[in-house]
Amino acid sequence: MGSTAATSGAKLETLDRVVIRFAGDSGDGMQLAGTQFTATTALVGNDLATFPDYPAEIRAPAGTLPGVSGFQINFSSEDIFTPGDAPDVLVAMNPAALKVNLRDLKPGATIIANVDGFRENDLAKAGYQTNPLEDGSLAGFQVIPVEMTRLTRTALKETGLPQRTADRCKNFFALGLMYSLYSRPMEPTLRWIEKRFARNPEIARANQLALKAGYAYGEASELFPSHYVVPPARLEPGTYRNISGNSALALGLVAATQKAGGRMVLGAYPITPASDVLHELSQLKNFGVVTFQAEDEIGAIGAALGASFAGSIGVTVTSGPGMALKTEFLNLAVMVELPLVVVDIQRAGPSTGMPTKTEQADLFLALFGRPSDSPCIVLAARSPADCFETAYEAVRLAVRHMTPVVLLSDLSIGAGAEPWRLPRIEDLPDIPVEFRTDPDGFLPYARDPRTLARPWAIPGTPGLEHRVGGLEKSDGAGHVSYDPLNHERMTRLRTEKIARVAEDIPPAEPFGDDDARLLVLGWGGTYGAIAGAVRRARAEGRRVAHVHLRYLSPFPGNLGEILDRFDRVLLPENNLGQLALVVQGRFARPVIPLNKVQGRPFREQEILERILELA
Amino acid sequence: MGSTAATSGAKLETLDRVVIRFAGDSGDGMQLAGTQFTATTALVGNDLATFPDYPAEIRAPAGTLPGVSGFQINFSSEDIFTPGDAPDVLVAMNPAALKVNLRDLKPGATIIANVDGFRENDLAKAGYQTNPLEDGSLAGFQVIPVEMTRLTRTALKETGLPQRTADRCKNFFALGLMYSLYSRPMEPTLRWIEKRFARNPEIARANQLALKAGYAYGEASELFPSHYVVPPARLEPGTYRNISGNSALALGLVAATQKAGGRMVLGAYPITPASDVLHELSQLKNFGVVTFQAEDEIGAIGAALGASFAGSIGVTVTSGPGMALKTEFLNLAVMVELPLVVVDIQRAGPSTGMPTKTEQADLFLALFGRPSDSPCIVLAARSPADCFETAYEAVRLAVRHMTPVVLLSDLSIGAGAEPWRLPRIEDLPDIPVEFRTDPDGFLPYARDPRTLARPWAIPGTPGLEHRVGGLEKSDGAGHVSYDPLNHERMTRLRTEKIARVAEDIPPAEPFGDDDARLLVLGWGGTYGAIAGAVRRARAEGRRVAHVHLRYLSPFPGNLGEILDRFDRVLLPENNLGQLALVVQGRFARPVIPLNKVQGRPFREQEILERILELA
Amino acid sequence: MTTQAALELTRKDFVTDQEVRWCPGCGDYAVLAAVQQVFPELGIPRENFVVVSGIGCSSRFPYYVNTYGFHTIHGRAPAVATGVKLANPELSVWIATGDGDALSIGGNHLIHLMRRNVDVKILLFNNRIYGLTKGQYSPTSELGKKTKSSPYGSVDRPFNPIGLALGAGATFVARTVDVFAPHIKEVLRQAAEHRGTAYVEVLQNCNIYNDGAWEPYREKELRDDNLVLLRNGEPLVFGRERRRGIRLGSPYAPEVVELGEGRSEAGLLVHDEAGPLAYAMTLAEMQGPDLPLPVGVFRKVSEPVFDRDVHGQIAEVTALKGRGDLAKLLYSGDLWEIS
Amino acid sequence: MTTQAALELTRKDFVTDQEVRWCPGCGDYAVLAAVQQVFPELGIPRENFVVVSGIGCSSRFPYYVNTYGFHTIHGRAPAVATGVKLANPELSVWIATGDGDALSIGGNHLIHLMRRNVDVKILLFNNRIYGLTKGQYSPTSELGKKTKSSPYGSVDRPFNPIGLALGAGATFVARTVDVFAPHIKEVLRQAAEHRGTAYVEVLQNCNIYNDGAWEPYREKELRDDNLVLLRNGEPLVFGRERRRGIRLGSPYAPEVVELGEGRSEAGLLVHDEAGPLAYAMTLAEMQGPDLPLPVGVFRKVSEPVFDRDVHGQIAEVTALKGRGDLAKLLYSGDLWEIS
Ligand SMILES: Cc1ncc(C[n+]2csc(CCOP(=O)(O)OP(=O)(O)O)c2C)c(N)n1
Ligand SMILES: Cc1ncc(C[n+]2csc(CCOP(=O)(O)OP(=O)(O)O)c2C)c(N)n1
Ligand code: SF4
Ligand code: SF4
Ligand SMILES: [Mg+2]
Ligand SMILES: [Mg+2]
Repeated sequence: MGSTAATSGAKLETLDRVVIRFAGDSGDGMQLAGTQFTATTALVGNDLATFPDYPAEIRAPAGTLPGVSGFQINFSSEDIFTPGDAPDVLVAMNPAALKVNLRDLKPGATIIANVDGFRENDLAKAGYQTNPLEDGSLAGFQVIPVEMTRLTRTALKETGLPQRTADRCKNFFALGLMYSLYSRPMEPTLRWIEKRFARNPEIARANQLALKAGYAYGEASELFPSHYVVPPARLEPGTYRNISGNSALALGLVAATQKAGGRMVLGAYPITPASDVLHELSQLKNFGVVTFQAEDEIGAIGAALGASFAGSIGVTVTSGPGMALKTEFLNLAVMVELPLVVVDIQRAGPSTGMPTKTEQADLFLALFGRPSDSPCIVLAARSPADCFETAYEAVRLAVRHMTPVVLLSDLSIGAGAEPWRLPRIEDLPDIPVEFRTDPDGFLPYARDPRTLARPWAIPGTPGLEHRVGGLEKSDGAGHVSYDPLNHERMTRLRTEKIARVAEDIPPAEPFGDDDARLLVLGWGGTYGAIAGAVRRARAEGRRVAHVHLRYLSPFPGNLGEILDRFDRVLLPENNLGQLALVVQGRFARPVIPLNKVQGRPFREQEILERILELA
Repeated sequence: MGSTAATSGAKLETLDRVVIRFAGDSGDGMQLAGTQFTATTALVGNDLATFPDYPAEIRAPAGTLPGVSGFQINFSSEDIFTPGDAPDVLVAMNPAALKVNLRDLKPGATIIANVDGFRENDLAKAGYQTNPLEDGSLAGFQVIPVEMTRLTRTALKETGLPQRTADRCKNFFALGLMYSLYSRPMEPTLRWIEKRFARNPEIARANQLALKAGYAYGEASELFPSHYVVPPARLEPGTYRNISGNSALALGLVAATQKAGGRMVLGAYPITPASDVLHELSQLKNFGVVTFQAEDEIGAIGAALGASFAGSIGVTVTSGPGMALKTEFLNLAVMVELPLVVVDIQRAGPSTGMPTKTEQADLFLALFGRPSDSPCIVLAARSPADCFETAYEAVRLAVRHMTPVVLLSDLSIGAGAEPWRLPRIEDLPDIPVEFRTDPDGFLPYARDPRTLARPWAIPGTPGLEHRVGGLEKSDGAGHVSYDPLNHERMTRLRTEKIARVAEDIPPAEPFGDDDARLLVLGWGGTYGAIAGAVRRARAEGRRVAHVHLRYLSPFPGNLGEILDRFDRVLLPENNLGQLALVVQGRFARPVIPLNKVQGRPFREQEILERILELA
Repeated sequence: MTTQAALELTRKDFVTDQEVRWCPGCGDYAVLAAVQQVFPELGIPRENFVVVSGIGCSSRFPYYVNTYGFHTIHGRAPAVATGVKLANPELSVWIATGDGDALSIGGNHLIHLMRRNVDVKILLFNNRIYGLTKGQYSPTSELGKKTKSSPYGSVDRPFNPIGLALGAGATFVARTVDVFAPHIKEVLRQAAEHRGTAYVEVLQNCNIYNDGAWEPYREKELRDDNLVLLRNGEPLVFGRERRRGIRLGSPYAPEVVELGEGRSEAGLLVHDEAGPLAYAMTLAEMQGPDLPLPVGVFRKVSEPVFDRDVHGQIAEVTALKGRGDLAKLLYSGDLWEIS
Repeated sequence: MTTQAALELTRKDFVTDQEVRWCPGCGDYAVLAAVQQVFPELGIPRENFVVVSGIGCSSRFPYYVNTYGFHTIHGRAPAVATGVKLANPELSVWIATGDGDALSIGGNHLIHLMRRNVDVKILLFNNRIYGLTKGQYSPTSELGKKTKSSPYGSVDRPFNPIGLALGAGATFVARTVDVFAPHIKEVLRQAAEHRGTAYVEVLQNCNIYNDGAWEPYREKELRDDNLVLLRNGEPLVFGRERRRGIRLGSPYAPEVVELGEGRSEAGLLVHDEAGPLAYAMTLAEMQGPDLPLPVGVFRKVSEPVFDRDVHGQIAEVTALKGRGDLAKLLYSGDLWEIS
């Protein structure tokens, strides 16, 4: 952290990492301010991660606590793994936004408040008796009151816009101010406004004026003695794009479909937070993607499975309550051994739970939530950009091993975003699809000797007419069979087929110290917090290693051996210990669970503290 | 085993245990012969266990392999735990019955065949090229050919009945023959026939004649040099009744409802092998039982839960595929904390699987098959008669702990039967039900300090109007809450509530040798085979103990401590190791799984062999 | 069931302390207000009401009505409501549901509820959109509708919600409009009185994701010309000055005729709530631009009521066999003694 | 799609090597025979047929037809069939289902399939009982029916399966009888030709658990007096000597009139497959003892076909935007380079 003079005359300090949260009423345009700040920050070359925090209600009454909408960005000159533990800076457009977010702030954090939003009735709506900006209750923070509404109106006077319209521009004022404080250029946003509001040049101009006014205010005002610089990060060379997990997941599915040379049929029923994937794919009709909004989640997976039977890549996407409904069809998919990708964007449960909050507690359901012995592949994505690769891998494995694959993502990585280094199309792994065409010696349940996969023989192929179904099938011929020994053989074959997938996936690779005695084991969306915590612990001289599992069924072949190398295994999860039970069950050795079930991800700090106790 | 002269002049041998299987075409009346033999055997004072083996098809073509229907009875002067490993005697009415059952027989077993059923086209239908009774292929067995059809016709000549009608009586001929061979009285069956065919005295008489003819043939024919006696067993004093698991389960539910002084609402959708419970309860309308045949399994559990909300004991009963559909509602039941009993009569899966075959592979589903952390009580019945107690206990725990309870039974114990020592009504445990009525200080999610159960406050009670639902609720008040710490608190409370049930259930009690180093751990329908095997191993001088779990969630509080006492834990299951994974996961110690997935229960022998290897 | 306490209830007794969380301007508010006004008039004690819902904006309803309430899971309210009635047929059970909740995921339970004629009242908030999940098309959305999940226009033919109910054998079928306060209250009252399932489709505006979907029927100036009010025993007359009527041109072909100036109402279709199903279907098929949209009670017929008959049968069997004796039940069949 | 190979198909080509496992005398045999006779006549290559079913005796159907087949799970055949059509609209997709499978657990998928008008043909084997589970009442069983699960008589009002389909907006609705071979074949042919969902209710006898349920319509001697054959464009005439007709007494009230001896067929209802929905509902409501039961095609109308439109839209969008370029898709939005 260095410091020099800014152009504005203010002190210019260099920081290596900053967490900012924009917060206001749903109507205040905070998501927009946040995404613009993100885009510009990416162009400046920082590593970053973001997370939007929408209200649970569609349109809660303006100014109330449930109506608060937030957007957090963590940006840095170093590697970044999460949207950040606790904000350094809160931009609060009204008292409700202050109240909701206050407890998350870092001690001593800066609060930039739009004082014009703190009128008496605003305070009342948020349940404040007195004005927190004035009553001394924020003593532990650095409060900077800014008359954003008034200043925006002044700046926009010349436009002659009605006041209500002008007031809507104040998010750009706030954005401009932050650009100034963190030394970011305005140009990308000015250009974006122009394009976005091309059909409405008046509004475009007003937003640009507000942005510039905010920036100018930041430069000129004595309220900001320090300005900051966060230098570019050393990211791997390549072309980057900022992406949310749900978008990355959709693109991963499309990329795999294209590589497989086929058609994807997505059966889906809207549900928060998975609907975005449906929306995204519905746009891509010219990419061999058929989207089907079914009458319910059962119809959705049924159609996906029917499509797989007919030779498409069947996909369905949902979240907890919808996943619950897919149980019976997933069980059928295991029996008929067809490729199928079932995506579960996990949210806080059980039952309806907290639909707009995150959790990673559907692991049990994915692994065990079917009648009888019913094995399938289970994968989990670890970060927004990783959703691309994991989705791609899900399709590859489903097709190669003729099996349903459950892909677990979660709300935090699905809605969160980070820079994604774009792969080169030609570097994507091949996904060879071979439909059986030769009637000679065709048996629907004959198996590939290596993978144990059965042939994919699709309707329309002469001579391969055959029947599949949920009744037990005779090995090879696939006729209905009640033979006791056949049932045992088939049950074991289904299990062995999934076990053998371990030969087709990379071994687990611990990151960190070879001689560590503590391993932190994780899966899914805890990746960022664990990776960050492990780096910080090592920076503090602790010896610790990290394994993060993408493959949960089957586990990587070397997992047992890796576990054996460590005295202690710490297993942080956003549930009450689901992987912990499975690892103990599988390897009959104890692990140390660390659980958080609050509808939000771990903070690095929470994991770090436990590591420091154990390593 | 002693031997003396029978009245018939034949040698009279004393046996301590015999397994007989009656087998014929579905139309041959084998179930009837079997149940009559059972009833008489019970009256004679043997311990016994039975199992019917129906064909999968409703009415497969007569004489074909899929059309074979069987009934097995194991009876003894000692304690009996299972319907028996391998039959000592097979009564085969046709070639298909012989073919299907042959491989199950004990080496050297007796085959009593109705030669009249072995005509050329009968053989063809069963796929025999030559007559097995004559071609020497049965050399390893003792084959006794009897012209049952002809002898029956002769005996019935005087009745003047048409031949087809007369032929239908040949099952009674076979039964009479077996009564003679095993020294059982004909009177109970003669009386039963009279009652059963009261409206059709001609048929009654014909059946009685056939029975007597079979008996006489057994006494007179030189074909049977030996007759047998199986002396009465030393059973606990009391009143006994032979009962199937599904009937016992229905009665257990009714008894608990009556004891609780309430109404039961059963929501069910027919499914093999659970429909019997629905049928049974549908008869009992004068016992406070409402049965509702819903449109599907989701509607069934939904209605049961609605009934629980309104103050009834909500029950639903199903099997694998139906259980899969109840996932989402069960998750809601966990959230709203209402009493609910969900019965799963397990059958072979996955998917439609083998609906008429047994398995115990829905344990994962019961324990883990719901989104998020979603704990509930899981119980398993161990034998036909135990279904009564376990069902009773399910209701008691559901009501006391305000939670859904999953009760696992399976096809083998549901359809199997054994003598049941009837409880005295006054000995049944109390099931106190206290509906909240006092509005003072009422909070829907306030908790009993001991059990953590919330109050049961039912519609119709003035002043307690409140709303429940699937969204996360604030501790105490039960308002919708997105508060992070509240969610963690509630998640842990739900878990703790179930954990505390351990204080309300008996500790696990090992049977067998105190100083054993091998423990056989089991659950559910493997009880009979394990108990038998353990007794046999001990009889052979091995030191071994047995714990059989009724409580699978939570485990009995002392289970960990018990496991610690043994070097080795053998865990036989009719699945690929589900409880094994859970025990390892819970106690982080290895167990030795023994798995059989053939749609039929273990034989004692299979478990015994493994015990002998390990103890 | 009418007690003194019940008769003294007022609107306020049915208001909860929970803040109502619908978007400002949402049509759901008006329906809530109507329900809170009608419930106290029904002579039913407050504690005997149960409001059951699924999931959706409209399914938040129970939280705002100070009775017993159960916010269940998506589409399953009819199942839970049936269970409530089976447990206690004395309760007055109401379902609040949306076009997605009832007609998409919940379609099966809905048609079976109506088939059985369980004594439950259904308020179906039809806004032709999935509100809570932020705007996807629903089974009542029109062909070609562009939504988040149909960016190029929906190719899903919609249901006719009235037609579906009629096909399923519903015994009480009605339609009303969120903002048409006197009408909605009148329909609710009739639904409450009906013995059996009462199905009430409410045309509801979602001003966020599907604003204006029902404009011709909601706007005061347009309404009279676009709606025909069904009144039992009265001819089908509509229009601002009630100058237009509906008659059958040929069998099954309703058409508009101008009235007044000598042309009487003779020959017009006269509404019969208990008429043949096919007649109700003619009404269900009526819609713009050529015909006005009917609102009111399409059909109201008396049929066996499921929950009543279930309990009736129990009473009968009990009368016949006597109240079940547990000891006798257990100690039945072939018994034997071991001593 | 008509190829030489397709034209040379015979009944035998559609017979599998699996032993048929229905009870001797079951009505399903006749339907199977009819299908095996009609399929080869349709000019569709054998490999392009897919038979999808749920669970039940009738749902065993696919195992006996030598085409592609999928014996899915209880009630869900419509979902799977929709997926098959979305993956490959060239296939001829048929559903075999029972009254329990289609109308009880599968009701929702069924009505949505018909609403969307997916190009799938449905054979609904209505035996008014759950066969495979050994005899419980179904949603088409009559009130009062005694079965294993209703020992004191069912109190569940049944569906009218034709009415339900009409209410759901089905575009092709027909009824036929298992043993009425020429009729069933004729109906199957028409179903095959229809573009969109074709719904065919087959009155089927379960001689084990519900023998005689359709006796008046199956027995040769009774049939003619109890059934009226619907023929498009022809008046509704029936009876052994075709001496009875149906006319509307008053609107919506069909009645029987005696013909012959001077009384002509004028004034009788003339069947119109494409008539108003309400007319079809009148037919759906017709039943004994006063009226004959209609068999044949109740309704056949041309409406948008879902799978065709889904793929049509894809083609349109592709024509407009060009075939998707994966690289362009990934490399879009705000990009930046790190070097
Ligand atoms: C099983 C399940 N699937 C999906 C969802 C997501 N979901 C919640 S409400 C809803 C649709 C709401 O539409 P509608 O019933 O019309 O109610 P509205 O919000 O329009 O009032 C959906 C799809 C869910 N909660 N549960
Ligand atoms: C999810 C599920 N629930 C229940 C069953 C049991 N089951 C199988 S077939 C059937 C009903 C069959 O009736 P129907 O569809 O009328 O066919 P039928 O046997 O009469 O031809 C039922 C309830 C099942 N297989 N799966
Ligand atoms: S989204 Fe629409 S339906 Fe939902 S509360 Fe808002 S306005 Fe009402
Ligand atoms: S039970 Fe009935 S429907 Fe099933 S095969 Fe037998 S006769 Fe046919
Ligand atoms: Mg809606
Ligand atoms: Mg049927």
